[in-house]
Amino acid sequence: MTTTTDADTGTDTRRAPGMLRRERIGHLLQHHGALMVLAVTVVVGAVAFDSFATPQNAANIVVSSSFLAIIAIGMTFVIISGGIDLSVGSSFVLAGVLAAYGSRYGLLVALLLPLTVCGAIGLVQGLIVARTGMAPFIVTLAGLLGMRGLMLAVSDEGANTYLVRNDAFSALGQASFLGLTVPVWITLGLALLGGVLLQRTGFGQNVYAIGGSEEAAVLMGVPVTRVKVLVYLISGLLAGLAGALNAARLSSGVTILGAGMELDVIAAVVIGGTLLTGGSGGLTGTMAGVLLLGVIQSLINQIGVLTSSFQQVVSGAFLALVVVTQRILHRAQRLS
Amino acid sequence: MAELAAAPRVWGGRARLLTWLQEYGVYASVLALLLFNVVFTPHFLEVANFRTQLIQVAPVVITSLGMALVIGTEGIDLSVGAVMALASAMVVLYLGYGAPVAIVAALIAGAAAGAAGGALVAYVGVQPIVATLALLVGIRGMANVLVPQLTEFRNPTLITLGSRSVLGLPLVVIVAAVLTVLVAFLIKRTTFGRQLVAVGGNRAASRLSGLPVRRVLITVYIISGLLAAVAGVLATSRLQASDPTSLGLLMELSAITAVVVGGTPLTGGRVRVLGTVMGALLIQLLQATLIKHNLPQSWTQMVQAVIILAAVYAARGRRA
Amino acid sequence: MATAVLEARGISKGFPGVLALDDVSFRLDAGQVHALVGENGAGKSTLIKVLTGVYRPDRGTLLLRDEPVTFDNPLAAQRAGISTIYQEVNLVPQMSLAHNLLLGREPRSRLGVTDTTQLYAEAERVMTRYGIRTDVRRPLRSLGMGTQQMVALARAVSIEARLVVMDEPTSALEPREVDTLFGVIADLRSEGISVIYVSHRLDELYRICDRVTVLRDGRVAHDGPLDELARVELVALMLGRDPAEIRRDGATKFTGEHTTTVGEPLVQARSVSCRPVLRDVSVQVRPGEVVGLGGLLGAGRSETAKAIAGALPVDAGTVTVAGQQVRRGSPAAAIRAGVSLVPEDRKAEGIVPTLSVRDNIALAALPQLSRSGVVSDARIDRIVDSFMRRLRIKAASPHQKVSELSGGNQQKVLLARSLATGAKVLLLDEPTRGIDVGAKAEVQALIDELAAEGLGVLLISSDLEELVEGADRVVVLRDGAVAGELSGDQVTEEAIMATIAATGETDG
Amino acid sequence: KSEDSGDTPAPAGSAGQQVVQSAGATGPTCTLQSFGGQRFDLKKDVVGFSQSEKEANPFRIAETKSIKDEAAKLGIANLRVTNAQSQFAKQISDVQQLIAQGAKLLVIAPLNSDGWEPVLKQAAEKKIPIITIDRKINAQPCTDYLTFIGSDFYEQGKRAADQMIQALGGQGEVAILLGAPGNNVTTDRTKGFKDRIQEKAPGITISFEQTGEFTREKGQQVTEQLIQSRPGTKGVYAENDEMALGAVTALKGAGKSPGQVKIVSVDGTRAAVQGIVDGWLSAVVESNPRFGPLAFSTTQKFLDGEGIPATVIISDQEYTTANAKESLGNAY
Ligand SMILES: Nc1ncnc2c1ncn2[C@@H]1O[C@H](COP(=O)(O)OP(=O)(O)OP(=O)(O)O)[C@@H](O)[C@H]1O
Ligand SMILES: Nc1ncnc2c1ncn2[C@@H]1O[C@H](COP(=O)(O)OP(=O)(O)OP(=O)(O)O)[C@@H](O)[C@H]1O
Ligand SMILES: [Mg+2]
Ligand SMILES: [Mg+2]
Repeated sequence: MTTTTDADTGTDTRRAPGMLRRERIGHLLQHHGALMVLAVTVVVGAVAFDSFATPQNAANIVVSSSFLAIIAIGMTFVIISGGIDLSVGSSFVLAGVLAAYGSRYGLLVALLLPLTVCGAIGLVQGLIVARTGMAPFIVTLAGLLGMRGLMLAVSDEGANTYLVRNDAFSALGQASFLGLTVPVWITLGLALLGGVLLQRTGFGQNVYAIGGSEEAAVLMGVPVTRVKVLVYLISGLLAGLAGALNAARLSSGVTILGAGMELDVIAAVVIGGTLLTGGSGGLTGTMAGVLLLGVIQSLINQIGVLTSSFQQVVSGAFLALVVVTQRILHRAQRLS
Repeated sequence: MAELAAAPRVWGGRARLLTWLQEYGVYASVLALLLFNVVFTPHFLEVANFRTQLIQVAPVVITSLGMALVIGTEGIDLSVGAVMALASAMVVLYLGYGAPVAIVAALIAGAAAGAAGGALVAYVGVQPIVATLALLVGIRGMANVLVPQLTEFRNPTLITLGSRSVLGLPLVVIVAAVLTVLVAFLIKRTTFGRQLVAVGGNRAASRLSGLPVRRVLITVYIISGLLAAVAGVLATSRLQASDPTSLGLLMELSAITAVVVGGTPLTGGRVRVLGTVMGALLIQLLQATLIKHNLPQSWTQMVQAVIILAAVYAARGRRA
Repeated sequence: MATAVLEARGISKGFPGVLALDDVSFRLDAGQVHALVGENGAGKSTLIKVLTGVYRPDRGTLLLRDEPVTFDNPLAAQRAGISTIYQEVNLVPQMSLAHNLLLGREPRSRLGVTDTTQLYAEAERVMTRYGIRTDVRRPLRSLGMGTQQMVALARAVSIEARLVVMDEPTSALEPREVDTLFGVIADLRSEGISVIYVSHRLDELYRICDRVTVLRDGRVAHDGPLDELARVELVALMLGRDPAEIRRDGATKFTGEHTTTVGEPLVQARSVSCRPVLRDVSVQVRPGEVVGLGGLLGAGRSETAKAIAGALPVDAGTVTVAGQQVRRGSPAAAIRAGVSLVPEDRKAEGIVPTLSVRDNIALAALPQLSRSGVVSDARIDRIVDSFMRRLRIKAASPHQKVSELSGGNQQKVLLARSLATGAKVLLLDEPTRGIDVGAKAEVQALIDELAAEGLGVLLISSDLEELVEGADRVVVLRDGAVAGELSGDQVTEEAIMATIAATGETDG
Repeated sequence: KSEDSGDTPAPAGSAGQQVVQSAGATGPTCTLQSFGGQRFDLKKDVVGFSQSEKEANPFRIAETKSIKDEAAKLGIANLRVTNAQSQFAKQISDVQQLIAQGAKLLVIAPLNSDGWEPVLKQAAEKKIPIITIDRKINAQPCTDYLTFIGSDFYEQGKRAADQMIQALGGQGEVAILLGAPGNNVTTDRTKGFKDRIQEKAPGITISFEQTGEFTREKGQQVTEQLIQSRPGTKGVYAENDEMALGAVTALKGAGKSPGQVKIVSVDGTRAAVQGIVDGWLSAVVESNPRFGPLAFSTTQKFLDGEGIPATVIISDQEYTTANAKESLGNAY
């Protein structure tokens, strides 16, 4: 940071430090606003309900959030690149069915089959988006339909629930280490890896560049097609992985999962401070967003007396409250 | 309509065909599907069939019109299905005061829901997809709180609304047609319509040009809520029952698909009214075809995916 | 004969409705600075985009060092040693300066991941060489247009290239930065690197270019050494007119003095502050007066205009029009009061690309052109027609998309939009940036004409000549505050520069 | 989406009380010792009930109400109720949270039969007995869970087929309005129906099967397409009452008269039974949702050391033209 005024170049630097502090705060709020809201919510929940802040409940929230989190990592890449992936819910359920089916041929097949299929579909979606210029929303909406159809086709119109009979594979979903199950550790690892990929590699910067301005990215020599394809491939692979791990956890390829999941994932990413317009955001926020959704759900369960319809009203209101709070924080910083 | 008044230009032969496809891809797709059905579907060329399709598509058309306006401003409204449910709940709740009062109450509720979403988008600056996602969850819950379970009604006025025909045309279809004309007029001929597409095309420029950007945005969401409520009332009257749990479920996806297939880009700045109607027709016809041919659900969904892709590919906007 | 670094043979490229390039041949020799000139819409940018892999030509071949090549995308051209600064600053606004500068060439640490410390250090080193000292971690969009342009330049030059293409690199630059740029170009030439240089500023061409290719309506109108060509002849070639005619008309179209009425100010900004960019700025414009706003990049000229136009949230101060205070922060209120802004960033804040020329012109005046919310097409057609004729807007038809027009014509569309509102005061932020000599003269003549009709004009321009010739009075800004005011005979380039450079407290 | 809907609230009182059809006859019984659990006080300790779908249809309303009412009647002070809103992942975490809240007994109305591994594991560690109601969990009774109380959906399908065969006289084209795809209930009710038709009535052909997703609206829409393009259809088997009632609206709209197309459905909601009275429906096979009394009495027996059966299949009623009018009060 330079604080001198360089009269010689005529470039204004005198105001830089002041604006910089505000930018930093803004950056902090935008990227860690969710983290702050999360902290407040947890504290309020702990004060209000005895059985909320127990280790077991915390573990439950973390474990059940981990699948959403894995998908949200991929979605963060897609959204930063200026796209969107509506097909993840279908990928998730399809992968679960394929993994359970594949588990009868061993651990490797149980993992590779869903990853290959979901990865391939992600790849195709990416190719269509990148090559034809069609809106990602529509391409992946078709993906959502198509993959759910495929899932029904391989499960005999949903009538057939394949069971996992492979202990090694089941362990992937159920074994725990230091009190947390394997999927949680995998999530942590992937979040870390994803963070490095996004922030500290050329590929990550290309993703930001495309989302910030695709036109500029093209002219700056970013291999736009390749990056876009990769981003959807990552999203497909991660949704597939989450589905496979979930099948391992549930020991079966449940066919009724995943409906509307894409919206939860998108909500988590956006609550985490990633802008749908692309070009900004990050994984810390996404992780906070995922946890926030889990915590809200748990709190609603704690309240207990709400009827099921009222629970929905409360979750809608909560969601609105969170995004409004974030906006206001963000704006307060900009105007101050 | 706007899309029919193409500016005089010098085109090459191949370019002309390509552009024609881009402009009218959705019409071509509808035509192709119609032809397929005429040849392969028994009992297709019957008045009753066209009546059925038109009646079923009417609520989709109406919500899609609102969605097209929202998308024209570079927004999106995920709450339309839930708003349909809310309107449905309001109708039976106020049916005691007579059908007109009940319908007005439903429309007010729809407009209010739209205003809530619009306020979040226009005044708070929340991204449309999240703002309306929160509404989608909350409003369906609210509809269910108001009317906890499917409730039948016997009000003759409301039932005739759904089943009556005027001059051989079902009333719901007439309502949809009238609303289409109104929305087309709004876009083509009114100040508001022009401002709407400008806001979608370049918000900063619109603001600097003195357009009431926020007012335009909130109005657009109110209209979308209002139209969704109309669709909800019509669907309710046709079902002869209010069913807030399942009425309008996933309508938002059908509406968005109709709009995009119809050639309105998700990036805003342009609204194609007739294209949107055609988009809705395409989806309806496609679903009807798959049902009539008794395809299993798995096939139905995969075929739908492919056809939607093909239609949007044909209708996709010119690339920069 | 030496091999050409890059050669184009018989290139044609059409867009729906226009043939942008028609059988163009072009040859660039090693170590040469080659000027590419022509009117707005002549096809310069299109030719550059064909040469650098953005567009595929419909016909014709490219030869790189006498070998035929095809570039599928800009990346391919970059790999072949062609580095480009495109006309619109094409960087990613949200990303930091450093990441923009080094995108694709990030320094890596031993672990294979980006070494951010080194990245920032390297970026700072590069930018200092170009005279820019700022925090390289700041997002690009928080920097002025000029700085952004310098980043684009630094990026292009620091890529190991044999050929650097510059499409109007100076349109957002101040004289000092132009000097820096020319220093860089001289270095490049001495290293044997060729440069293609596009500019509408003719002085610049004569300072640095060896050879010139003139395009007119998509065809090559002339090709040859630049020093053999007199300035008027060059202009004549560009415009396709007779040199004698050009000679009569002079350099700028400004007539100079206006009959300034000493009447009440039309618009008066008093002690406007808008932290952190503006402090206590006061400006007034009287009917029939052209007031210039001078200053360096980032001095706050654009902000001043935006504050007056209601487009910025103002912390303190008032704006009055004809004695009436205007509601703060509302462009609509300002327009109703008769103040209209033509913004500097045409693409981001000016045109609505999805709409036609006609709808763009009518946009701000819609309330006046409609009755009870329904627009009157007849009235719109009339007003659009009259402005298109009066401003000589070149478009296939009023229904053509505005994004398909050339820069100069887009600028005229924006002027028409402001005028259509019946504005009494025009705030023109860089109205001639990036537009050709012909169009520039037309716009300048128009400004004169409007002032003569009694409009008040606030003119912001980085082109000092334009400011001096066009303005009756110049208010000079420095660091967001008024540094001085010059009027009458005081208005000279030297005086403005002196006021900018003065370090002590100046009056005002 | 729900597999069971109707439009009138469950009547109070003991009308329509569940009756056990086969208790213990099918398998070994389970006792507190063999399960290995700890005794607990039903009245004081936490009891968790996990409902699968929103209480927005008669079946779910009656089911939740029955559990809550019976708990109140027995003085069970600590009943915690969660609702998974039709999301399976949520139901899993709901039940886990109930366990975290210290539930000593879990009553679960599962959204799906498979995929309960994580819950069963946690419950087994703490030896928490699980009673699943209305839908089975695919696991080992008395080890993974205590017992299942509910109907046999496959059987329901078979009985619906019997009714259809009778209504059509063993001849004609039949259409099936399927439930939501992927749902166990859909699967079983379809399979039972088809198996029975194949076995007993070769004259009946199933020419059409499309999902109505258990909702009235979809049932109506699909039927509209059906009767227009396949006018020869003689019978419609709807896998729940809602879709049957949607089909009725469609038939009315197409100007058909009652009985022209025979409709058989499953559930036993008030509106559907009324439909039989009005002549639109031919028969309704009941699926009884009032699980409260049976669930808690079974638990009490278990706590008292008695042996309880691995599955408690309740005997569902049937509503036909013969008994519809009198039995209207039993419908929920
Ligand atoms: N993407 C496009 N679509 C349609 N027409 C285009 C497109 N790009 C350029 N044109 C047209 O091609 C012609 C040449 O444009 P080009 O941008 O090359 O001009 P230029 O010489 O660079 O002008 P300027 O000095 O204003 O930058 C113009 O008539 C312009 O309207
Ligand atoms: N969006 C923004 N956020 C933060 N700072 C900004 C923003 N826009 C402009 N600035 C800063 O405000 C200062 C004034 O900019 P302004 O655009 O008014 O300068 P100017 O005198 O018009 O110069 P230019 O020739 O670049 O238009 C500059 O330092 C610029 O970096
Ligand atoms: Mg150009
Ligand atoms: Mg400026």
